[in-house]
Amino acid sequence: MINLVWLVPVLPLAGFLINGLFRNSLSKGMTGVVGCGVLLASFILSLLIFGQVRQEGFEAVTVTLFDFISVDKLHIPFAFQVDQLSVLFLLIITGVGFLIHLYSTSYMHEEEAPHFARYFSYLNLFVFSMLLLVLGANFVILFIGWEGVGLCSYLLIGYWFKNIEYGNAAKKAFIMNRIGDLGFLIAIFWMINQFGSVSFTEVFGGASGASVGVLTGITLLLFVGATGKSAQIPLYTWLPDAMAGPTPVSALIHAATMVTAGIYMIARSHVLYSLAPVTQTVVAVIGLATALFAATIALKQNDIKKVLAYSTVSQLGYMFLGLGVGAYTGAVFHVMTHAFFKALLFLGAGSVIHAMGGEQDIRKMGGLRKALPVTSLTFFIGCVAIAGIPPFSGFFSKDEILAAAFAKSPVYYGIGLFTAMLTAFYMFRLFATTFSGHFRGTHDQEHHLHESPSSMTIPLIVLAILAAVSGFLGIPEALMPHAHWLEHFLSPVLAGGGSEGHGVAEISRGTEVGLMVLSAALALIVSFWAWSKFKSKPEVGEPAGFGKVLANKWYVDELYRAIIIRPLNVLGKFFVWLEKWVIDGAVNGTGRLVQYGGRQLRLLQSGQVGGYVLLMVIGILALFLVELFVKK
Amino acid sequence: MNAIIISALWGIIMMFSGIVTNKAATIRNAAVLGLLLLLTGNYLDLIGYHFFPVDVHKMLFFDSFGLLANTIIFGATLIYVLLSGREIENITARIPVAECFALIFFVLCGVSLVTTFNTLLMLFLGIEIISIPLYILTGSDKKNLKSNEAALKYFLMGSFSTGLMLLGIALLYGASPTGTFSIDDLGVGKASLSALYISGLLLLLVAMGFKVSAAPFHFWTPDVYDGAPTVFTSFMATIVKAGIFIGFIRLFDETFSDSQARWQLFVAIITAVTLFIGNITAVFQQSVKRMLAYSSIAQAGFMLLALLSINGLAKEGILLYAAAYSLATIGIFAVLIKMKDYTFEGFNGLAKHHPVLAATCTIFLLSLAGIPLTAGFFAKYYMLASVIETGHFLWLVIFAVLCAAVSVYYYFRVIQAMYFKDGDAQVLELRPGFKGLLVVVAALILLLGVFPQVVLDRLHGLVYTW
Amino acid sequence: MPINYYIFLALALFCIGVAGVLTRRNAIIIFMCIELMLNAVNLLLVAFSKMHQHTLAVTNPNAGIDGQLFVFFIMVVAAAEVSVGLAIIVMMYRNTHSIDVNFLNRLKH
Amino acid sequence: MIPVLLIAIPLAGGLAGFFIKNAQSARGWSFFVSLLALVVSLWGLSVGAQSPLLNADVEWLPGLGSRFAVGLDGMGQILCLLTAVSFPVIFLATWRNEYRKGWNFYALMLLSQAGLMGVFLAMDALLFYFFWELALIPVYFLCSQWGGEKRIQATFKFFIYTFVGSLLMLIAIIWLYSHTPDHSFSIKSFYELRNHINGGEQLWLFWLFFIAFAIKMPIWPLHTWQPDAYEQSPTATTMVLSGIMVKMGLFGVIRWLAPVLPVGTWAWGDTASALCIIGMIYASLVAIQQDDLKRLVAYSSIAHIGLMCLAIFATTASGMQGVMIQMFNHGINIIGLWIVIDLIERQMGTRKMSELGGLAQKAPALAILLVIVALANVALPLTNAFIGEFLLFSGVFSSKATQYNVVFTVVAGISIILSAVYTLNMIQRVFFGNTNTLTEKAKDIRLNEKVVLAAIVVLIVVIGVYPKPMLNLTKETVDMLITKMNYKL
Repeated sequence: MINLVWLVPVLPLAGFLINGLFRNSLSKGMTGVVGCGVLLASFILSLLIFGQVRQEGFEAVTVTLFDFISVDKLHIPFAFQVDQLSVLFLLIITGVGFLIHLYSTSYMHEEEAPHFARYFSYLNLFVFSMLLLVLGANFVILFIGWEGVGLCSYLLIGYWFKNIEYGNAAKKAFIMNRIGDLGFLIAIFWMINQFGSVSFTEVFGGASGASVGVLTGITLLLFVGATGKSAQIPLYTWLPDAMAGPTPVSALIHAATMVTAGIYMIARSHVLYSLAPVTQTVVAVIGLATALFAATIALKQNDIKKVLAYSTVSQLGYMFLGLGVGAYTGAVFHVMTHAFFKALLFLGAGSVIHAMGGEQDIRKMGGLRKALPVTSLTFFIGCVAIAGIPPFSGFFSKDEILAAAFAKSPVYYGIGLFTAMLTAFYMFRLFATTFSGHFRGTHDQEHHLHESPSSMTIPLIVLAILAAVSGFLGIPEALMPHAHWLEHFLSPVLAGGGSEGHGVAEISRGTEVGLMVLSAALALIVSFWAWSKFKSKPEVGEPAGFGKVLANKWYVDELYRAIIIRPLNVLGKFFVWLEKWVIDGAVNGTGRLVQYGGRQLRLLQSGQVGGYVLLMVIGILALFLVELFVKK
Repeated sequence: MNAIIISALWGIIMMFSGIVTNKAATIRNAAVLGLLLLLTGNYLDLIGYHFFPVDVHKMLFFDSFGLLANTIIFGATLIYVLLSGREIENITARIPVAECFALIFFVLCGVSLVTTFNTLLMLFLGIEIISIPLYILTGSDKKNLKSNEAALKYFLMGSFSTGLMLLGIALLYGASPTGTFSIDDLGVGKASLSALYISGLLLLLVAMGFKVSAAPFHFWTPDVYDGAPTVFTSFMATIVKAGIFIGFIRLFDETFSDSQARWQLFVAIITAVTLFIGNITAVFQQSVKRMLAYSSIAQAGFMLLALLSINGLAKEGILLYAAAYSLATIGIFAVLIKMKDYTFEGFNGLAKHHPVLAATCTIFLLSLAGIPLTAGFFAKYYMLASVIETGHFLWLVIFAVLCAAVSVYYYFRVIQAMYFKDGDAQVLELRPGFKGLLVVVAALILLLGVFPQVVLDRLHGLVYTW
Repeated sequence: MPINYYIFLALALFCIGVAGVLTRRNAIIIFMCIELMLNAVNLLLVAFSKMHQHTLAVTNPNAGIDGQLFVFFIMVVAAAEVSVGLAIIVMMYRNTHSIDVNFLNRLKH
Repeated sequence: MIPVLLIAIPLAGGLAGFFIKNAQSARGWSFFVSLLALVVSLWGLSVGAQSPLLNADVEWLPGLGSRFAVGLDGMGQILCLLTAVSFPVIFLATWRNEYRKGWNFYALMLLSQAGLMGVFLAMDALLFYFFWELALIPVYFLCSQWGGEKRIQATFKFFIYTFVGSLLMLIAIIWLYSHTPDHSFSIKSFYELRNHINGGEQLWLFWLFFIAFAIKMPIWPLHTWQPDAYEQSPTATTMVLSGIMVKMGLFGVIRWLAPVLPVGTWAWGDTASALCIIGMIYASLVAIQQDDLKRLVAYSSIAHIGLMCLAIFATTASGMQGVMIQMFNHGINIIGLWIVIDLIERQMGTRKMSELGGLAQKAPALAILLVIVALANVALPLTNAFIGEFLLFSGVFSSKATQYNVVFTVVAGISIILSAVYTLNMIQRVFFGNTNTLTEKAKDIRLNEKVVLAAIVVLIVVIGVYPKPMLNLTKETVDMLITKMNYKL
């Protein structure tokens, strides 16, 4: 069964090829069936594999397909690695992926057949790349998937290619990812140079032998890659713009799976990170900063998807905080729960937008609870989960990270907690303004309001359930000993760097419980306050003062434009000038010089015999002078 | 010996053939016949059959180098006569054709003296026997003021250079230990390089440089080549120049080889100046004829490289260069004569109306520019190689190739005009034979360009044994 | 009398000739100056031949005879040049009614 | 045997082509001939590296110590395959272009192919120089006969520029020849030379060679002929120029410069590398500013070639492997780009991106194929270029020949990002957005173009997923080169 693991990514690939090549002949129905079918198939396959992996004492298996690159000493096989971590991600990707495919079949129904098929082929291609990313047994395969998902996100963000704005968003996403990828790539070269290999086993095996400096360098470069892919400071600005894509895409790529690739990669190479404390601090600080920063921005956003986007950035920051403080399991745990509730939220938002006929501004919504019961209920569950209110999933995962952060330093904890409260606040602001109060949209919008079809609501419900209960996979030691199934499950992979074990152990059980109660209580209070604050009188006007700064995302985009894009453009223009007038000018100048010389020299040919003879005589005298004065 | 006597005799015969008949065709055929005789006679000489067992008292020395040069030169003349011979009749002032051919043969006689001289006396006589008929040929278009002017300029400056040459010879004679003009004895060891010797050498260098139009003694060339009837320009620019060059090499190789270190610098300077002036000035010309005049100066600059580094490669090379250069230039001039308009514009669109002319012309030009696959490439290759072999004067080599790049500029102007510019080039009537012959010449150039062995094999053996 | 005197005299004559060629405009006079140059050379040759006779008499009796021979050749050639040259000048005169070389500038550049 | 055929077939075919006097049949004929050449080169791949069929050596100029020696080693295999593949593709892609006196056009194309083959096959320095020039002449005529309105000046500049370079190279070749003990031009005695000439001489000889090659590649700042030439040439010729001819420069460095003058190469390596890197960044930034598609691709090509040249001087096996495979990839990809541009120009009558837009709606197939080729141009994984650039960069990074390897890698890496910028700009400005009055009436591509582009795409993906055969092909060559280049006096 394990040896069939290659089928898991190949099935979506097949789906991509079928939908892509026959997009003009296939009917929408067929396309949908193919698109979802392959996903379902690989989900089932993943489940079977999971069944094998979860048995006790399972050893990681490497399935080599063929020899990809082999140059003198360097051998890079095209190989997959099956272990607990990758299988967990397999399940998340295929599972959530399938739900979102299902959801898409009706969400994208207005598209004409060829574009519908294009959409699904892109989506399948994405799943394929994502699976490569998590299955790869060495950094190169990982990188292939890494750039592959980047490409798919580019294609899907720019799916409605008629709109130049969307195109720009897609471009921005791709290029910012490229910047990160460069870091990743250099890290790979460094590994090749250092360990002579890129396969996980060999690199991690040799890690202990390498100097801290080298490891710090490599890990930092890898982290640069992660900041690009997982939208951390300074490379996060593409993610909010990426909301230009269809909502299911945002749910799948920009919430559930792709953006968590960075976390996966670092968790995967935690061995290196555990040996590079400097990098760990950097990761933690960057993560924390991003979490806080994004959360503040989310406070003032009025586009329903933008709010979710920034909350995604903020949650990702959380995960990096977890990685930074060594709570690898916690981070992965949060990845999972976040995948559930954030996908849920996005899909909910999608259903809202669907109902509102494409309207995304929450100020024009309100009171949708009556019209969209299922959506609003599931959305509410999502909000509760992300806000970290027990016993919903977000509480457990977030709390594990916070506990580990506290163990490292209370400052981390403090900021983390504050961020958590902000999260609760803006989530319930969003919920209240959207679903409660009275409707603020136009009349025909109100007229058209309707609950989405079952193919959309079913995924919502499933995800809602998952978001509600998945937290119980990781009940903290403090509450119930040996109930942390996930940690137990992942221990074979992550125990190597298992610093979270002692990380949590440092603080006494009492304090940990105390912290939990504190955070839970604060989350509850803040959520209720926000809900009551906005349900009756939502802020509809333009924000002013500091709110304006937040609404304009701290003017970061403007900053980048000013300090990076414009200078490069100026430089380019200067080079064009240089090309024309200096470099090429020199070339053409030589030609002109020769011509000019010709025009002048021919004047020697005066036509006068006397002149000629004179020049001859002068020449002779010159020769004699040379003979006299040049010593040989 | 055969060549000298046959050419002289045949010259006289031609002169009187004018009395027997005045049918141009007959006379021309007679000339062709004479040339064939010359070739065979010379060839027999080469392989050791001497018709005239005259004791020349070491005044001439018939080595294979000279005789081979003769062969090339006579062959070139034959092609020249076949290609453009009948143009002599079209010179505006109707001059008797017979005389012209007679003069051409006398020139050949002079050339064969210059290629085989063994005393300065013979060199002097040869040069004069070449020059004096040329004065006449230059002025043969009597009613044409340009022709007159060219003739007078050529004559005055030519005889001036003769004066210089004689002074040089006299000084060398004074310096010579044995009191003879024989170039074997003139060579004196570096120990006794008297002022007489050096100044004589310099004056000879100048005088010969004048004859091969090396700067700064080239000033007569553009005017004379421009003014003379094109058919004779072609003759002067190729055959005569090549012949004198052979003599030039011979003189400096035999006489001054042991004082090479002393005069190499002068030659280097002259070469550089020649290359520079020739190429740069050619760039801005409007008339193809005048451009070719300057290009002949530039080519002379390249041939001077052989003089700079007198060694086996140089001697092989100069012969190959003579052949390649003469063939290409004769071909170009043959086409040029057929053009109504000698300016570059005159060639516009030639390819459309006369593809054969254009194609052959292109090959000639490529050969002059020294592009591979044409004889010109190997000619230039030998010149460069010979200098590089000496190990000195690398700056001159680099300078030379840069000049070669410049030369591409003006040669390709013609190609561009023929192929890429629109226009209807006016051409005089063409005989099929003419086109055929052009093709043959072009083929010959390509043959030399791909398998120079056919000539070089002989050279290699001969030159090194000599 | 030492040979140098002859050399200086000949060179002086030669230079006068050159100067003439440079300064005069009349084709005939220029030509005469050239003849002067040739004669200077003749003088020099004869002088040298005598010198060689003196120095080399012991080894070979008729040494240096070539020099005097050469002189005759020069004379002959000069004569030939005269004939051609004058013909050209005459032809020129026919067409332009002038033999001033400074008017010879149709061909230039 | 095989090398001779590779040269002879296009040569004979081309010469015959002049006499067909009918564009249609000439086109068919030349297509057939190019296919024949392709078959032969595939045969050459099949016979195995040790086969005697792969070499030919006959008397040519005994007097000069030069022989007609041609041979196919790994690098020759790859480049000849590239040449052999490209020409049928080019003919097929430009099948519908009409040329005045077309038969001459096709004949000259074949002649240039013969010249290129010769360059890649020559095992004798003089022969190499011969073909080096011969490849140029037909291209000169092609460009200035059938090119754009400023064609004559542009082509002429190109010709003189390259001619100067090659003459300098000729001097160097003669100099080396005159220092070979056995007075021979054969590549073996040239490889022996490093024992006979000291470092000081190698220092200036290096530049005589490198200038020639740098002009051909081209390397900044000797590149200014290229954009004009590409812009003005007929697209078919542009494909030859950019797809194959620029490889002559790289090839020259690899075969005739680096192994022959190891000390010079090693001494000037950093300088040359610096030039390459400046060129990469410079060209990328200029490419971003371009509005004309042809110029954009021209500058991007400068950047890519710069990277390859950089990797040569890194003197590492992986880098050299990268160069080998990337020479092929770059040829394929850029030809693909030219085909697309040609299609657009023929339909819309313009290459200005500012006048285009929204083509994706009108020509989806074209859009998709272009996107794939463009992605290969930015070296996305699973495209052929990724393999190449990955090896190139890792070669540069792990270079022992310079102490600036990290700096080089990072700075050069920036060009990866920039390449993404201009490539995506191009895709967006040409294909995305709304149609305008011009692009309203655009139609999708016809079958033959679709086939060609599809073939290219297949090549791109296949090499990108399974590069092993290609890499094995050049293994011996690379090892030989590296050992020769690591020679120190």
